[in-house]
Amino acid sequence: MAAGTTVEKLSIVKAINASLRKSLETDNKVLIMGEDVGKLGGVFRVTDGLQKDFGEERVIDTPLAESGIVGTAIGLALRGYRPVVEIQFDGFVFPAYDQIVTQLAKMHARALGKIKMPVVIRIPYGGGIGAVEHHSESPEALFAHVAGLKCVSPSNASDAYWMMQQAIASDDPVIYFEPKRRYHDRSEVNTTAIPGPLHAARVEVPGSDLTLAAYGPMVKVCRDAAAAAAEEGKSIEVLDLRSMSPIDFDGIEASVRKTRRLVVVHEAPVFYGAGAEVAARITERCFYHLEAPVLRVGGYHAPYPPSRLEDEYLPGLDRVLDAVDRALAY
Amino acid sequence: MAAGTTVEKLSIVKAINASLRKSLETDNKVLIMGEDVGKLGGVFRVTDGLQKDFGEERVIDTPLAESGIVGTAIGLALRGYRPVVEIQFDGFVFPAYDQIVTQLAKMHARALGKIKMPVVIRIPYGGGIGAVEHHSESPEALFAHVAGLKCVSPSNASDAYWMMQQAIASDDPVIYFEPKRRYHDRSEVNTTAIPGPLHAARVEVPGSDLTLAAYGPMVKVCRDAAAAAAEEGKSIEVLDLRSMSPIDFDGIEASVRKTRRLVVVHEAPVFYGAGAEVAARITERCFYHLEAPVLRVGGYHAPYPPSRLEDEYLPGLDRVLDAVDRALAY
Amino acid sequence: MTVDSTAARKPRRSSSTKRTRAKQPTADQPELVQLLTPEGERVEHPDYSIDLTPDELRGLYRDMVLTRRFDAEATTLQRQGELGLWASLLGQEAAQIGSGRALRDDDYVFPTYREHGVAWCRNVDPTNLLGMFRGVNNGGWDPSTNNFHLYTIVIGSQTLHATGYAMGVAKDGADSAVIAYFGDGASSQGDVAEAFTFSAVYNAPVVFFCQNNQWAISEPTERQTRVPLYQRAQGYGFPGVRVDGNDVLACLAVTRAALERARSGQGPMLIEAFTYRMGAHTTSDDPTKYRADEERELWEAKDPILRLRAYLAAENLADEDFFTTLEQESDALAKRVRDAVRSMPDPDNMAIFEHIYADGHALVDEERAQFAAYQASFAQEGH
Amino acid sequence: MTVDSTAARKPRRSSSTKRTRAKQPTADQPELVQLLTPEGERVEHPDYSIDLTPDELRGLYRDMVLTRRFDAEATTLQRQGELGLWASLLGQEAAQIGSGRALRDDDYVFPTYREHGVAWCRNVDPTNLLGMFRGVNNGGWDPSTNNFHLYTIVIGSQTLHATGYAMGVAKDGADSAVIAYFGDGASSQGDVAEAFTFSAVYNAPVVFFCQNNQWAISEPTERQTRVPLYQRAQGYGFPGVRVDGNDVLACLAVTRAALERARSGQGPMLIEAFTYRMGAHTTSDDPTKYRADEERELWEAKDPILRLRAYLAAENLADEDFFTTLEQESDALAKRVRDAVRSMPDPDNMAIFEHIYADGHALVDEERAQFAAYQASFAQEGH
Ligand SMILES: Cc1ncc(C[n+]2csc(CCOP(=O)(O)OP(=O)(O)O)c2C)c(N)n1
Ligand SMILES: Cc1ncc(C[n+]2csc(CCOP(=O)(O)OP(=O)(O)O)c2C)c(N)n1
Ligand SMILES: [Mg+2]
Ligand SMILES: [Mg+2]
Repeated sequence: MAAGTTVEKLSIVKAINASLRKSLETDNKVLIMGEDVGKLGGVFRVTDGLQKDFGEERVIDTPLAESGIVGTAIGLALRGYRPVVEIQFDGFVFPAYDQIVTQLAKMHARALGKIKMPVVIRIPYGGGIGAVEHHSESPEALFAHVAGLKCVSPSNASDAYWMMQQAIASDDPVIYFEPKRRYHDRSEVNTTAIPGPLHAARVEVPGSDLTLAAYGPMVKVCRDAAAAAAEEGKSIEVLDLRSMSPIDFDGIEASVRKTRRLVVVHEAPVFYGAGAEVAARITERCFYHLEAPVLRVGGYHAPYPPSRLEDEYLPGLDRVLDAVDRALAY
Repeated sequence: MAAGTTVEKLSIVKAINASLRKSLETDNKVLIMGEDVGKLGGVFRVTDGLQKDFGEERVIDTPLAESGIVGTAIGLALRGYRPVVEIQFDGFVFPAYDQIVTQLAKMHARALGKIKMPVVIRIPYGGGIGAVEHHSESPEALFAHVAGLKCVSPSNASDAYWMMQQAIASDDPVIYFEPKRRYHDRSEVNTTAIPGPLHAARVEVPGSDLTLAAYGPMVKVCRDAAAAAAEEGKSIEVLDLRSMSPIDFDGIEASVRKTRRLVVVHEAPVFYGAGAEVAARITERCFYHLEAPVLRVGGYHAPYPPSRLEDEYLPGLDRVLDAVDRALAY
Repeated sequence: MTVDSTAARKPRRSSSTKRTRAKQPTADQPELVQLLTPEGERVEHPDYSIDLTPDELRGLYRDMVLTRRFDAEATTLQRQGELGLWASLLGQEAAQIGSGRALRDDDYVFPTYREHGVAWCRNVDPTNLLGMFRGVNNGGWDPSTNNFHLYTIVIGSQTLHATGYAMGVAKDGADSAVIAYFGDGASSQGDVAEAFTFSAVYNAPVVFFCQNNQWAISEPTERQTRVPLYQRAQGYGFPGVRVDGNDVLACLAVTRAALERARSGQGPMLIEAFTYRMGAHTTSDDPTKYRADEERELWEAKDPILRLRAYLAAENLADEDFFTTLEQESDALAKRVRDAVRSMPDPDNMAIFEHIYADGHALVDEERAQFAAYQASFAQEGH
Repeated sequence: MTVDSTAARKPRRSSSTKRTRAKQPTADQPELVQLLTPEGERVEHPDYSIDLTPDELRGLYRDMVLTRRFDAEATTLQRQGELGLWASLLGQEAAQIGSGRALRDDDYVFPTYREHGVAWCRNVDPTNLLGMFRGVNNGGWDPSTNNFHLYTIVIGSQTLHATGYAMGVAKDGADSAVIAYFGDGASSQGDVAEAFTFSAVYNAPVVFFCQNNQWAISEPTERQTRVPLYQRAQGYGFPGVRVDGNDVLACLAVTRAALERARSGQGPMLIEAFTYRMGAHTTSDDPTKYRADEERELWEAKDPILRLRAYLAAENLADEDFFTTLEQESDALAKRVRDAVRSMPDPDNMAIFEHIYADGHALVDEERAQFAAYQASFAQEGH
């Protein structure tokens, strides 16, 4: 390891916290805004200690109104600030949807580039934490469809740290989806490394028989599936997409040209989900290379169920392996 | 024609108006709500004359607040009413998005079926009318992705009439997308016929070499494309999907098994759009039947452009024919 | 119970001396409608009065005690892992029982997720409330059975549903009223403002009942407003009033008046019940991160149950027997709830696909069938 | 121009006799700050006064006349097919020029789609405003050049942007102020209520300037509120005032005071400018469907330009020369706008793919390349 590098084992929560802290330190235009982000440090403690150290002017508890949070963040960005906004849970982003879709996403284009909108919207998303309604959803497709927004999701602490740095540095609005059920998973973070591009997919596990593409909380499931499949002699490549808009189609294509089979996995409902976009485009790009149709594993066309049913609803190891088997059977 | 049938040539605007009128007459629980739906009859005159004939208690001008419109419609539905809500333009549905997605869509499930939500949301949508920002968008994917909602779009006056009758009769929330640039296209409406199912696709033009699937305003473009292709000796089948949630995959599959090629056309951005869902699922269902990848023609990943550019942005005859040629070239 | 109603009325003080003491509006503590002081003394208010029989007074006491006991049991059940979460109403019993007992059967209630006391008044079986906190459903009861809508989690949404429902009541020419509960935090949501606008414009018979429990999770009410919340109504053209939310009599009297007003065609009204969330926001919350113990102690002195108990005792409106019986009733309720929760079955897996649509949806049918086949494949493998 | 400033001040009436006449608040016509009557008489107001030089007075007149002329020209251009749409400000010149001239350069404006007069005061080139109505862009100017934000079409949204911007101003310790324009219809949007809440809680230096032009397309203001709109502010903890929106002096005085208030750290304020939309909502609208001609006639008698002209004339503050020169200036402006619009080029097709992201997006690059290739294929076919 080179001299001066700093490697630490961090949970995703701590990695995001460290990343926010770093940005607050290095750029006095960076602000943290949201419900309960101050003294409480957010309901997941992602902003823990930040208000104490940077004050109420930089780490701002807001009124309970998501449209207001995003709308005022837009105004602050117009004034030269770089707000990082927290939406408390996935299911509570919708009151802000109008401001995000009609204002935040379109302001740069409306001004023919003369305005920039460096706003990050953090959304803890996804299920698996035994929560009540509205606390377990995966709404990323509803943002990725909208031009002007970028959507990313880290699957590990290192990405959590660096992708947040890059999201804050970006002059475009970035919706940063935090895989809340992985918040306490720990892995190594090198806070002095030079990160790769924000929107590139990464080969998480190399393999040759089939590609599993996932992002956020599902990367771990796919890694486990690859390990299980390996025991049966199947070589599965796992791609961590990392970005849902843009999607690194070149990266997926490269993998699929090699493996000739693709299964896309996400928690969000399959219907009109990210898997559809990946399947459609990769099929077009790799029509003569695919030995099986691109299969999708994801949520059903159903409201996220009460928590006692979520293990059945969420794509787990078995459902992923079932899809792998079906794809390999072609 | 059977005795007692009534066939009239109507524009889509007039057909919807007639359908609303019929429902107001036959079911006193039906209400019309929205901005300017009263004396003005809506900015497109879809509700013209209804307040005059049914009074302010049934045809209700609302305050200028879309969340309030949908939220109170939900309350009225709980009280036993069947509100038909108008959103003035596609781009103005987003303030109501939270009420639609977190409340309207989920109320039936939340109550384990003990509540029904017979609310119709009418949205004039799509471009081609030379309008300013927010007046030309096609947001259907943002609703179709959400379980609990149904999404339909008529392409002609007869469907406009009957699908509205069926949407109002449905105990589920239906988002009824009105192809605003076709509002004044006239065609025959038989107001005494027995309509087919609300969510079934219909073969608009039969053909054998390739299937063009579209809905709403794009059906006409596809019909024109089929006619143009016919002159070159290509036999194109045009499917009017009519429903974006559910999608009649059986109907599409049947067509594609015959033609072996599919192009999906919509105005909405291709990225994460309905075409992706159709392509992914039909490829899975028809993997060994497809001679070409499913191609998609639609909007770019860009905000809907200023009107002087919309002809370039919108999928027109040439772009559809280009895709047809590309698909046939496989 | 032998205290007759004459006895009940006798000890009420004449208003003149007490009134001064009861309310001394200051800039940050504006007028608060109060009929029972924290010490349990009956006071009069010029605009709101109430006349209750001993039975009724004991009834209110009983409601509050049983609600608190149910709530405590639910908190325990959460700690034991039987519930995933619980949102305690501890401290807000008077606001909920007072307003809940003001309702007529034909009135309709739109609660948040914390209105266990109101649910009690509506005869909703307490175990019904626990389904969503246990994770077996997202509500699940039939609102029309008790005119008590499902708990709503998305802050503020239900105020618009209430307004729409009330518009329907008015359209029907019925003389029912509707009540919408929400919190101090919710007052910031655009939906609540739109509910104010719609209800005012259509003169809908709806009462907005805001429980200002001083906190929205970790945020004090000053993060939501810089003037007392009840004043919000004025600018929308209807009256607002602040009531001592720990005074069950005042809550009952004020809500009754507001409902009556709504019924008689005078439109909406806002009630701000000034109260306190004695516990954590939910069982997931840790209030030590953001508020001082002393604050809680100050409010403990204003406990809604203690003050009514003091009054009942001072005026001889309830004997030992009453309290003993109630204690037993409480234990029985706790046991019933405990047993019911523990035996609450997990939903069948196929329930994922149920009740998404009333009229069906082809994709749901397809996914249901696939899921069933997939599950069956395991059963077969298991052979 | 020879009238000196002494002359200008001399004819001002003493306030006592006039004041009574100027404002007679009634239930449905509450107090209206007025400094110039419809007949062009100067009156005093106890809270708001103004002291303008003849130059300044003529300047206001000139602003209103030129704005109206520009607006009329735009309407004509729409009829001729040069614009797709136009939203006329006819009748609202005083509200816009009065408030616009109250601003300092470092103040920041958040307009709706109708603030052509305010844009004029900010030195925004009028032709810039026409791009979106012609359909060549969706705004396109750089807001920071004149501290004049892009037109916002989604009703109410900009009030939150203004609030956020003002929060930033306060954070910077700057003494600028921000002004957010919106309509009577917009007052119903949740976003506007949230802007009130945020600005009050953070004490942001923002002035909410509501032009109540009596109509939101076809809906009269009674569809939005049952009390005067300026009263809305009170419940959020800041002052509201209703000003005669057709009185440019009153609009200037009141806005100046509100901005000064904001600058000095006293937080937000709401101004309701009571005015009238003399024309259609936009060129797509047909007001004969929903309102009577008589109403328009009533308001014509209150025309903002005529009353200032009457005042200038009565007080000898402007001579024929002034009016003739202004007429010529108007014609020149109209011609300039006409020529500029007619020669406004259509955007290049490739503009579809420009400025979607500041930092680029792979899919946009891919689609841009595909589009270019597709277009090139036609060029080749054309060969
Ligand atoms: C739209 C929305 N945003 C955020 C949340 C998360 N949340 C749940 S309760 C709560 C605080 C509510 O405070 P208040 O309205 O005062 O009610 P209380 O909990 O005090 O009864 C928050 C922020 C939510 N449920 N809905
Ligand atoms: C969110 C939203 N809903 C609906 C519309 C359509 N619309 C445009 S202007 C308008 C009326 C606005 O009235 P008001 O706020 O009084 O402003 P005015 O046009 O009178 O200046 C409506 C309904 C819109 N632009 N945005
Ligand atoms: Mg609270
Ligand atoms: Mg208006």
